[in-house]
Amino acid sequence: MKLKYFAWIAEIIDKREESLEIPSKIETVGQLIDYLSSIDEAYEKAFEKRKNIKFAVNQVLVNENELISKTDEVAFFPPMTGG
Amino acid sequence: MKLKYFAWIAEIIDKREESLEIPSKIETVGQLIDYLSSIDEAYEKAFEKRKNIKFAVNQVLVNENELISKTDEVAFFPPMTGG
Amino acid sequence: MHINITKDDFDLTREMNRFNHNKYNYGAISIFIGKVRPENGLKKMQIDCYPEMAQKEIKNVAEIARSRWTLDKIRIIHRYGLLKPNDNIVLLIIGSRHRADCMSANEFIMDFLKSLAPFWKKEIYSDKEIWIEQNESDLKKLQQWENI
Amino acid sequence: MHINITKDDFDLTREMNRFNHNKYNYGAISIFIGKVRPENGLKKMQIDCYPEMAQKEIKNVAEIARSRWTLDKIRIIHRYGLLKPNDNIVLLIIGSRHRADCMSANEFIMDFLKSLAPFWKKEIYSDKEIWIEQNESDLKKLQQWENI
Repeated sequence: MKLKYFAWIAEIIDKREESLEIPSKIETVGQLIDYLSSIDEAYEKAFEKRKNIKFAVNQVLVNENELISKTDEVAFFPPMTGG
Repeated sequence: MKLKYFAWIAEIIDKREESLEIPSKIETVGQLIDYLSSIDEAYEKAFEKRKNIKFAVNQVLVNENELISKTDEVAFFPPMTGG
Repeated sequence: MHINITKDDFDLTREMNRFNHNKYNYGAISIFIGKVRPENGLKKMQIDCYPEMAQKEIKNVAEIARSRWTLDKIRIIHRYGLLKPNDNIVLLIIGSRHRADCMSANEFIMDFLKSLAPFWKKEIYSDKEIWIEQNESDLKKLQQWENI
Repeated sequence: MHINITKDDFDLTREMNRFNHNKYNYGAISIFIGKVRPENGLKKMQIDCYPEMAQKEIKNVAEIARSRWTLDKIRIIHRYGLLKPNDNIVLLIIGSRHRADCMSANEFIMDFLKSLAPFWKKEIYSDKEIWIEQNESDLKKLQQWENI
Protein backbone atom coordinates (compact mmCIF):
# COMPACT_ATOMS: atom_id res chain seq x y z
CA MET A 1 0.00 0.00 0.00
CA LYS A 2 1.27 3.45 -0.87
CA LEU A 3 1.22 5.84 2.06
CA LYS A 4 1.74 9.59 1.96
CA TYR A 5 2.27 12.05 4.78
CA PHE A 6 2.11 15.82 4.77
CA ALA A 7 2.94 18.86 6.90
CA TRP A 8 3.83 18.13 10.56
CA ILE A 9 2.75 14.51 10.17
CA ALA A 10 5.49 14.01 7.56
CA GLU A 11 7.95 15.76 9.90
CA ILE A 12 7.15 13.50 12.86
CA ILE A 13 7.21 10.32 10.78
CA ASP A 14 10.23 11.72 8.96
CA LYS A 15 8.99 10.45 5.60
CA ARG A 16 6.85 11.97 2.88
CA GLU A 17 5.84 8.64 1.41
CA GLU A 18 6.48 4.92 1.60
CA SER A 19 5.18 1.59 0.35
CA LEU A 20 4.19 -0.85 3.08
CA GLU A 21 2.88 -4.39 3.21
CA ILE A 22 -0.24 -4.15 5.34
CA PRO A 23 -1.77 -7.27 6.96
CA SER A 24 -4.91 -8.27 5.10
CA LYS A 25 -7.04 -8.00 8.26
CA ILE A 26 -6.61 -4.21 8.06
CA GLU A 27 -9.71 -3.17 6.18
CA THR A 28 -10.36 0.47 7.03
CA VAL A 29 -8.41 3.70 7.36
CA GLY A 30 -9.09 3.69 11.10
CA GLN A 31 -7.62 0.19 11.43
CA LEU A 32 -4.62 1.26 9.36
CA ILE A 33 -3.93 4.12 11.76
CA ASP A 34 -4.16 1.76 14.74
CA TYR A 35 -1.86 -0.72 13.02
CA LEU A 36 0.78 1.86 12.11
CA SER A 37 0.66 3.31 15.63
CA SER A 38 1.32 -0.19 17.01
CA ILE A 39 4.45 -0.86 14.95
CA ASP A 40 6.42 2.33 15.57
CA GLU A 41 6.50 5.19 18.04
CA ALA A 42 6.82 7.81 15.31
CA TYR A 43 3.43 6.82 13.85
CA GLU A 44 1.99 6.63 17.32
CA LYS A 45 3.11 10.17 18.01
CA ALA A 46 1.99 11.46 14.63
CA PHE A 47 -1.48 9.95 14.96
CA GLU A 48 -1.87 10.74 18.65
CA LYS A 49 -4.37 13.56 18.23
CA ARG A 50 -6.69 11.57 16.05
CA LYS A 51 -9.21 14.40 15.65
CA ASN A 52 -6.55 16.61 14.09
CA ILE A 53 -5.84 14.22 11.27
CA LYS A 54 -7.55 13.98 7.93
CA PHE A 55 -7.08 11.22 5.38
CA ALA A 56 -7.61 10.69 1.71
CA VAL A 57 -7.86 7.45 -0.22
CA ASN A 58 -6.78 7.87 -3.82
CA GLN A 59 -6.84 11.65 -3.40
CA VAL A 60 -10.39 11.76 -2.07
CA LEU A 61 -11.12 12.90 1.47
CA VAL A 62 -12.73 10.05 3.46
CA ASN A 63 -13.59 9.16 7.04
CA GLU A 64 -12.06 6.47 9.26
CA ASN A 65 -14.53 3.82 8.13
CA GLU A 66 -13.45 3.99 4.51
CA LEU A 67 -12.45 0.58 3.15
CA ILE A 68 -8.94 0.30 1.74
CA SER A 69 -7.12 -2.22 -0.43
CA LYS A 70 -3.50 -2.98 -1.38
CA THR A 71 -3.54 -0.87 -4.50
CA ASP A 72 -4.81 2.28 -2.81
CA GLU A 73 -2.85 5.43 -2.10
CA VAL A 74 -3.66 6.53 1.44
CA ALA A 75 -2.64 9.99 2.60
CA PHE A 76 -2.51 11.46 6.12
CA PHE A 77 -2.48 15.18 6.84
CA PRO A 78 -3.62 17.92 9.21
CA PRO A 79 -6.63 20.13 8.40
CA MET A 80 -5.86 22.19 5.31
CA THR A 81 -4.64 25.76 5.59
CA GLY A 82 -4.05 26.83 2.00
CA GLY A 83 -5.35 29.78 0.02
CA MET B 1 -28.35 79.85 -10.38
CA LYS B 2 -26.26 77.27 -12.16
CA LEU B 3 -28.31 74.36 -13.49
CA LYS B 4 -26.97 71.07 -14.83
CA TYR B 5 -28.75 68.29 -16.69
CA PHE B 6 -27.65 64.77 -17.44
CA ALA B 7 -28.57 61.72 -19.54
CA TRP B 8 -32.03 61.83 -21.16
CA ILE B 9 -32.96 64.93 -19.20
CA ALA B 10 -30.13 66.82 -20.91
CA GLU B 11 -31.31 65.43 -24.25
CA ILE B 12 -34.92 66.58 -23.79
CA ILE B 13 -33.93 70.03 -22.52
CA ASP B 14 -31.19 70.07 -25.15
CA LYS B 15 -28.69 71.63 -22.77
CA ARG B 16 -26.13 70.22 -20.40
CA GLU B 17 -25.96 73.35 -18.27
CA GLU B 18 -27.11 76.93 -18.02
CA SER B 19 -27.18 79.90 -15.67
CA LEU B 20 -30.67 81.21 -14.94
CA GLU B 21 -32.10 84.05 -12.89
CA ILE B 22 -34.62 82.37 -10.63
CA PRO B 23 -37.39 84.42 -8.91
CA SER B 24 -36.59 84.83 -5.22
CA LYS B 25 -39.86 83.21 -4.17
CA ILE B 26 -38.47 79.87 -5.41
CA GLU B 27 -37.01 78.38 -2.23
CA THR B 28 -36.83 74.61 -2.74
CA VAL B 29 -35.77 72.14 -5.44
CA GLY B 30 -39.42 71.11 -5.84
CA GLN B 31 -40.48 74.69 -6.44
CA LEU B 32 -37.64 75.11 -8.93
CA ILE B 33 -38.88 72.11 -10.92
CA ASP B 34 -42.41 73.54 -10.94
CA TYR B 35 -41.10 76.93 -12.03
CA LEU B 36 -38.95 75.56 -14.86
CA SER B 37 -41.84 73.36 -16.05
CA SER B 38 -44.04 76.47 -16.22
CA ILE B 39 -41.71 78.52 -18.40
CA ASP B 40 -40.92 76.05 -21.18
CA GLU B 41 -42.37 72.85 -22.60
CA ALA B 42 -38.97 71.18 -22.77
CA TYR B 43 -38.55 71.39 -18.99
CA GLU B 44 -42.15 70.32 -18.55
CA LYS B 45 -41.51 67.23 -20.63
CA ALA B 46 -38.17 66.46 -18.97
CA PHE B 47 -39.64 66.75 -15.47
CA GLU B 48 -42.93 65.04 -16.31
CA LYS B 49 -42.17 61.75 -14.54
CA ARG B 50 -41.18 63.39 -11.30
CA LYS B 51 -40.47 60.11 -9.53
CA ASN B 52 -37.83 59.23 -12.10
CA ILE B 53 -35.77 62.33 -11.42
CA LYS B 54 -33.06 62.80 -8.87
CA PHE B 55 -31.41 66.07 -7.93
CA ALA B 56 -28.25 67.25 -6.33
CA VAL B 57 -27.47 70.62 -4.78
CA ASN B 58 -23.77 71.38 -4.89
CA GLN B 59 -23.04 67.77 -5.87
CA VAL B 60 -24.95 66.29 -2.96
CA LEU B 61 -28.05 64.19 -3.51
CA VAL B 62 -31.09 65.87 -1.87
CA ASN B 63 -34.87 65.58 -1.82
CA GLU B 64 -37.44 68.05 -3.21
CA ASN B 65 -37.67 70.00 0.01
CA GLU B 66 -34.02 71.01 -0.03
CA LEU B 67 -33.59 74.79 0.22
CA ILE B 68 -31.65 76.44 -2.59
CA SER B 69 -30.03 79.83 -3.11
CA LYS B 70 -28.68 81.84 -6.04
CA THR B 71 -25.13 80.63 -5.66
CA ASP B 72 -26.01 76.95 -5.69
CA GLU B 73 -25.34 74.46 -8.45
CA VAL B 74 -28.47 72.37 -8.94
CA ALA B 75 -28.32 69.22 -11.04
CA PHE B 76 -31.13 67.08 -12.46
CA PHE B 77 -30.68 63.50 -13.59
CA PRO B 78 -32.29 60.06 -13.83
CA PRO B 79 -31.46 57.28 -11.34
CA MET B 80 -27.80 56.32 -11.70
CA THR B 81 -26.76 53.33 -13.78
CA GLY B 82 -22.96 53.36 -13.61
CA GLY B 83 -20.50 50.69 -12.57
CA MET C 1 -7.10 56.23 -1.50
CA HIS C 2 -7.00 57.02 -5.19
CA ILE C 3 -10.14 57.84 -7.18
CA ASN C 4 -10.02 58.79 -10.83
CA ILE C 5 -13.02 59.76 -12.97
CA THR C 6 -11.74 59.90 -16.51
CA LYS C 7 -12.39 59.47 -20.20
CA ASP C 8 -9.07 57.67 -20.61
CA ASP C 9 -8.68 53.94 -20.73
CA PHE C 10 -6.82 52.19 -17.93
CA ASP C 11 -4.26 49.40 -18.03
CA LEU C 12 -4.38 46.79 -15.27
CA THR C 13 -0.62 46.24 -15.21
CA ARG C 14 0.14 49.94 -14.85
CA GLU C 15 -2.54 50.39 -12.20
CA MET C 16 -1.26 47.39 -10.24
CA ASN C 17 2.24 48.84 -10.33
CA ARG C 18 0.92 52.10 -8.93
CA PHE C 19 -1.11 50.21 -6.35
CA ASN C 20 1.92 48.20 -5.25
CA HIS C 21 4.08 51.30 -5.10
CA ASN C 22 5.46 52.31 -1.68
CA LYS C 23 6.11 48.72 -0.71
CA TYR C 24 2.59 47.50 -0.62
CA ASN C 25 2.83 44.42 1.52
CA TYR C 26 -0.43 43.04 2.77
CA GLY C 27 -1.76 39.60 2.13
CA ALA C 28 -4.89 40.00 0.04
CA ILE C 29 -5.86 41.95 -3.06
CA SER C 30 -9.31 41.91 -4.61
CA ILE C 31 -9.75 43.37 -8.09
CA PHE C 32 -12.88 43.99 -10.09
CA ILE C 33 -12.97 45.00 -13.75
CA GLY C 34 -16.24 46.03 -15.41
CA LYS C 35 -16.40 46.24 -19.18
CA VAL C 36 -18.95 47.13 -21.83
CA ARG C 37 -20.74 43.80 -22.29
CA PRO C 38 -21.08 43.02 -25.98
CA GLU C 39 -24.82 42.62 -26.47
CA ASN C 40 -26.28 41.58 -29.78
CA GLY C 41 -25.88 44.44 -32.21
CA LEU C 42 -24.53 46.90 -29.64
CA LYS C 43 -22.40 49.49 -31.47
CA LYS C 44 -21.38 51.86 -28.70
CA MET C 45 -22.01 52.65 -25.06
CA GLN C 46 -22.31 56.30 -24.09
CA ILE C 47 -21.56 56.93 -20.43
CA ASP C 48 -22.70 60.32 -19.20
CA CYS C 49 -21.16 61.58 -15.99
CA TYR C 50 -21.26 64.41 -13.44
CA PRO C 51 -17.56 64.22 -12.61
CA GLU C 52 -17.40 66.58 -9.60
CA MET C 53 -20.23 64.72 -7.90
CA ALA C 54 -18.90 61.31 -8.93
CA GLN C 55 -15.60 62.09 -7.24
CA LYS C 56 -17.39 63.06 -4.02
CA GLU C 57 -19.82 60.13 -3.98
CA ILE C 58 -17.22 57.48 -4.73
CA LYS C 59 -14.98 58.94 -2.03
CA ASN C 60 -17.91 58.78 0.42
CA VAL C 61 -18.65 55.18 -0.43
CA ALA C 62 -14.98 54.23 -0.13
CA GLU C 63 -14.83 55.95 3.30
CA ILE C 64 -17.84 53.96 4.45
CA ALA C 65 -16.14 50.77 3.25
CA ARG C 66 -13.04 51.77 5.22
CA SER C 67 -15.12 52.18 8.35
CA ARG C 68 -16.78 48.78 7.93
CA TRP C 69 -13.75 46.68 7.04
CA THR C 70 -10.04 46.71 7.78
CA LEU C 71 -8.65 47.88 4.45
CA ASP C 72 -5.25 48.98 3.39
CA LYS C 73 -5.35 50.59 -0.05
CA ILE C 74 -8.23 51.44 -2.37
CA ARG C 75 -7.84 52.41 -6.03
CA ILE C 76 -10.90 53.21 -8.15
CA ILE C 77 -11.07 54.27 -11.79
CA HIS C 78 -14.38 54.94 -13.51
CA ARG C 79 -14.51 55.96 -17.16
CA TYR C 80 -17.11 57.94 -19.04
CA GLY C 81 -17.59 59.04 -22.65
CA LEU C 82 -18.24 57.03 -25.79
CA LEU C 83 -17.09 53.43 -25.43
CA LYS C 84 -17.12 50.31 -27.59
CA PRO C 85 -18.14 46.78 -26.67
CA ASN C 86 -15.47 45.16 -24.51
CA ASP C 87 -13.94 48.51 -23.49
CA ASN C 88 -13.07 48.96 -19.84
CA ILE C 89 -15.54 50.92 -17.69
CA VAL C 90 -14.51 50.49 -14.10
CA LEU C 91 -11.52 49.20 -12.15
CA LEU C 92 -11.49 48.65 -8.42
CA ILE C 93 -8.42 47.39 -6.53
CA ILE C 94 -8.58 46.84 -2.78
CA GLY C 95 -5.86 45.51 -0.52
CA SER C 96 -6.21 44.22 3.02
CA ARG C 97 -4.61 41.87 5.51
CA HIS C 98 -7.42 39.33 5.28
CA ARG C 99 -9.23 38.28 2.14
CA ALA C 100 -12.76 38.60 3.51
CA ASP C 101 -12.26 42.33 4.05
CA CYS C 102 -11.13 43.26 0.57
CA MET C 103 -13.66 40.94 -1.08
CA SER C 104 -16.63 42.29 0.86
CA ALA C 105 -15.49 45.89 0.42
CA ASN C 106 -15.11 45.30 -3.31
CA GLU C 107 -18.68 44.04 -3.61
CA PHE C 108 -20.01 46.80 -1.36
CA ILE C 109 -18.30 49.61 -3.26
CA MET C 110 -19.45 48.25 -6.63
CA ASP C 111 -23.04 47.90 -5.40
CA PHE C 112 -23.12 51.48 -4.14
CA LEU C 113 -21.20 52.89 -7.05
CA LYS C 114 -23.82 51.38 -9.32
CA SER C 115 -26.69 53.25 -7.67
CA LEU C 116 -25.14 56.30 -6.04
CA ALA C 117 -22.37 57.45 -8.35
CA PRO C 118 -23.67 59.82 -11.03
CA PHE C 119 -23.08 57.83 -14.21
CA TRP C 120 -25.70 57.03 -16.82
CA LYS C 121 -25.32 54.47 -19.57
CA LYS C 122 -26.87 54.66 -23.01
CA GLU C 123 -26.74 51.69 -25.37
CA ILE C 124 -26.33 52.70 -28.99
CA TYR C 125 -27.52 50.28 -31.69
CA SER C 126 -27.59 50.95 -35.42
CA ASP C 127 -31.32 51.65 -35.27
CA LYS C 128 -31.94 52.90 -31.74
CA GLU C 129 -30.47 54.38 -28.58
CA ILE C 130 -31.59 53.23 -25.15
CA TRP C 131 -30.84 54.81 -21.78
CA ILE C 132 -30.40 51.95 -19.37
CA GLU C 133 -32.81 52.01 -16.44
CA GLN C 134 -31.83 51.32 -12.87
CA ASN C 135 -32.71 47.75 -12.17
CA GLU C 136 -34.55 46.23 -9.24
CA SER C 137 -31.90 43.69 -8.37
CA ASP C 138 -29.27 46.42 -7.98
CA LEU C 139 -31.51 48.23 -5.50
CA LYS C 140 -32.15 45.03 -3.59
CA LYS C 141 -28.43 44.42 -3.32
CA LEU C 142 -28.07 47.83 -1.69
CA GLN C 143 -30.70 47.07 0.90
CA GLN C 144 -28.97 43.84 1.84
CA TRP C 145 -25.93 45.79 2.99
CA GLU C 146 -28.07 47.84 5.36
CA ASN C 147 -29.14 44.70 7.20
CA ILE C 148 -25.62 43.49 7.91
CA MET D 1 -11.33 26.09 -16.80
CA HIS D 2 -7.62 26.30 -16.05
CA ILE D 3 -6.13 25.05 -12.77
CA ASN D 4 -2.43 25.08 -12.10
CA ILE D 5 -0.71 23.78 -8.96
CA THR D 6 2.87 24.89 -9.22
CA LYS D 7 6.06 25.97 -7.48
CA ASP D 8 6.55 28.72 -10.04
CA ASP D 9 5.59 32.33 -9.50
CA PHE D 10 2.81 33.84 -11.60
CA ASP D 11 2.56 37.19 -13.31
CA LEU D 12 -0.84 38.90 -13.32
CA THR D 13 -0.33 40.54 -16.70
CA ARG D 14 0.61 37.28 -18.40
CA GLU D 15 -2.24 35.42 -16.73
CA MET D 16 -4.74 38.11 -17.75
CA ASN D 17 -3.54 37.85 -21.33
CA ARG D 18 -4.10 34.13 -21.25
CA PHE D 19 -7.48 34.63 -19.61
CA ASN D 20 -8.52 37.14 -22.27
CA HIS D 21 -7.30 34.90 -25.05
CA ASN D 22 -9.90 33.60 -27.53
CA LYS D 23 -11.78 36.89 -27.54
CA TYR D 24 -12.93 36.91 -23.98
CA ASN D 25 -15.82 39.32 -24.07
CA TYR D 26 -18.04 39.28 -21.05
CA GLY D 27 -18.76 42.20 -18.81
CA ALA D 28 -17.28 41.39 -15.43
CA ILE D 29 -14.01 40.02 -14.14
CA SER D 30 -13.25 39.38 -10.49
CA ILE D 31 -9.64 38.72 -9.47
CA PHE D 32 -8.19 37.67 -6.15
CA ILE D 33 -4.50 37.58 -5.30
CA GLY D 34 -3.28 36.04 -2.05
CA LYS D 35 0.27 36.69 -0.90
CA VAL D 36 2.52 35.75 1.98
CA ARG D 37 1.58 38.38 4.56
CA PRO D 38 4.71 39.89 6.08
CA GLU D 39 4.30 39.25 9.80
CA ASN D 40 6.80 40.57 12.30
CA GLY D 41 10.00 38.63 11.92
CA LEU D 42 8.63 36.15 9.39
CA LYS D 43 11.52 34.87 7.28
CA LYS D 44 9.88 32.30 5.02
CA MET D 45 6.61 30.53 4.43
CA GLN D 46 6.75 26.84 3.59
CA ILE D 47 3.68 25.61 1.74
CA ASP D 48 3.36 21.84 1.68
CA CYS D 49 1.06 20.37 -0.94
CA TYR D 50 -0.47 17.12 -2.21
CA PRO D 51 -0.56 18.20 -5.86
CA GLU D 52 -2.63 15.36 -7.37
CA MET D 53 -5.34 15.81 -4.76
CA ALA D 54 -5.18 19.62 -4.94
CA GLN D 55 -5.84 19.48 -8.66
CA LYS D 56 -8.90 17.28 -8.10
CA GLU D 57 -10.32 19.23 -5.16
CA ILE D 58 -9.92 22.63 -6.76
CA LYS D 59 -11.55 21.34 -9.92
CA ASN D 60 -14.46 20.00 -7.84
CA VAL D 61 -14.92 23.31 -6.07
CA ALA D 62 -14.77 25.22 -9.35
CA GLU D 63 -17.39 22.87 -10.83
CA ILE D 64 -19.67 23.52 -7.87
CA ALA D 65 -19.19 27.26 -8.38
CA ARG D 66 -20.10 26.82 -12.04
CA SER D 67 -23.30 25.05 -11.07
CA ARG D 68 -24.28 27.79 -8.60
CA TRP D 69 -23.50 30.87 -10.68
CA THR D 70 -23.45 31.78 -14.34
CA LEU D 71 -19.74 31.93 -15.01
CA ASP D 72 -17.73 32.20 -18.16
CA LYS D 73 -14.07 31.50 -17.48
CA ILE D 74 -12.20 30.39 -14.38
CA ARG D 75 -8.43 30.47 -13.95
CA ILE D 76 -6.80 29.32 -10.72
CA ILE D 77 -3.12 29.15 -9.81
CA HIS D 78 -1.95 27.95 -6.41
CA ARG D 79 1.72 27.83 -5.52
CA TYR D 80 3.58 25.67 -3.04
CA GLY D 81 7.16 25.38 -1.85
CA LEU D 82 9.35 27.78 0.08
CA LEU D 83 8.16 31.38 -0.25
CA LYS D 84 9.23 34.77 1.10
CA PRO D 85 7.06 37.48 2.64
CA ASN D 86 5.08 39.26 -0.07
CA ASP D 87 5.47 36.39 -2.56
CA ASN D 88 2.37 35.36 -4.49
CA ILE D 89 0.49 32.30 -3.23
CA VAL D 90 -2.79 32.16 -5.08
CA LEU D 91 -4.42 33.79 -8.10
CA LEU D 92 -8.06 33.42 -9.02
CA ILE D 93 -9.59 35.05 -12.10
CA ILE D 94 -13.29 34.61 -12.85
CA GLY D 95 -15.27 36.14 -15.69
CA SER D 96 -19.04 36.39 -16.02
CA ARG D 97 -21.76 38.47 -17.63
CA HIS D 98 -22.88 40.00 -14.35
CA ARG D 99 -20.62 41.15 -11.56
CA ALA D 100 -22.50 39.46 -8.73
CA ASP D 101 -21.77 36.04 -10.22
CA CYS D 102 -18.01 36.36 -10.53
CA MET D 103 -17.69 38.12 -7.17
CA SER D 104 -19.66 35.50 -5.25
CA ALA D 105 -17.93 32.65 -7.05
CA ASN D 106 -14.56 34.18 -6.24
CA GLU D 107 -15.36 34.34 -2.53
CA PHE D 108 -16.88 30.85 -2.56
CA ILE D 109 -13.92 29.23 -4.30
CA MET D 110 -11.43 30.94 -1.97
CA ASP D 111 -13.39 29.88 1.12
CA PHE D 112 -13.48 26.26 0.00
CA LEU D 113 -9.96 26.23 -1.32
CA LYS D 114 -8.81 27.38 2.11
CA SER D 115 -10.35 24.38 3.89
CA LEU D 116 -10.61 21.64 1.27
CA ALA D 117 -7.57 21.99 -0.93
CA PRO D 118 -4.60 20.04 0.46
CA PHE D 119 -2.13 22.82 1.24
CA TRP D 120 -0.46 23.41 4.59
CA LYS D 121 1.41 26.53 5.59
CA LYS D 122 4.36 26.72 7.93
CA GLU D 123 5.66 30.06 9.14
CA ILE D 124 9.43 30.12 9.53
CA TYR D 125 10.98 32.63 11.94
CA SER D 126 14.62 32.90 12.86
CA ASP D 127 13.97 31.10 16.16
CA LYS D 128 10.96 28.89 15.46
CA GLU D 129 8.75 27.21 12.89
CA ILE D 130 4.98 27.12 13.26
CA TRP D 131 2.48 25.07 11.27
CA ILE D 132 -0.58 27.28 10.85
CA GLU D 133 -3.75 25.80 12.30
CA GLN D 134 -7.10 25.88 10.56
CA ASN D 135 -9.01 28.73 12.04
CA GLU D 136 -12.57 28.88 13.31
CA SER D 137 -13.63 31.81 11.17
CA ASP D 138 -12.65 29.98 7.99
CA LEU D 139 -14.83 27.05 8.98
CA LYS D 140 -17.73 29.38 9.80
CA LYS D 141 -17.45 30.98 6.39
CA LEU D 142 -17.85 27.55 4.81
CA GLN D 143 -21.00 26.85 6.75
CA GLN D 144 -22.53 30.12 5.63
CA TRP D 145 -22.41 28.96 2.02
CA GLU D 146 -24.40 25.88 2.89
CA ASN D 147 -27.28 28.01 4.12
CA ILE D 148 -27.61 30.03 0.93
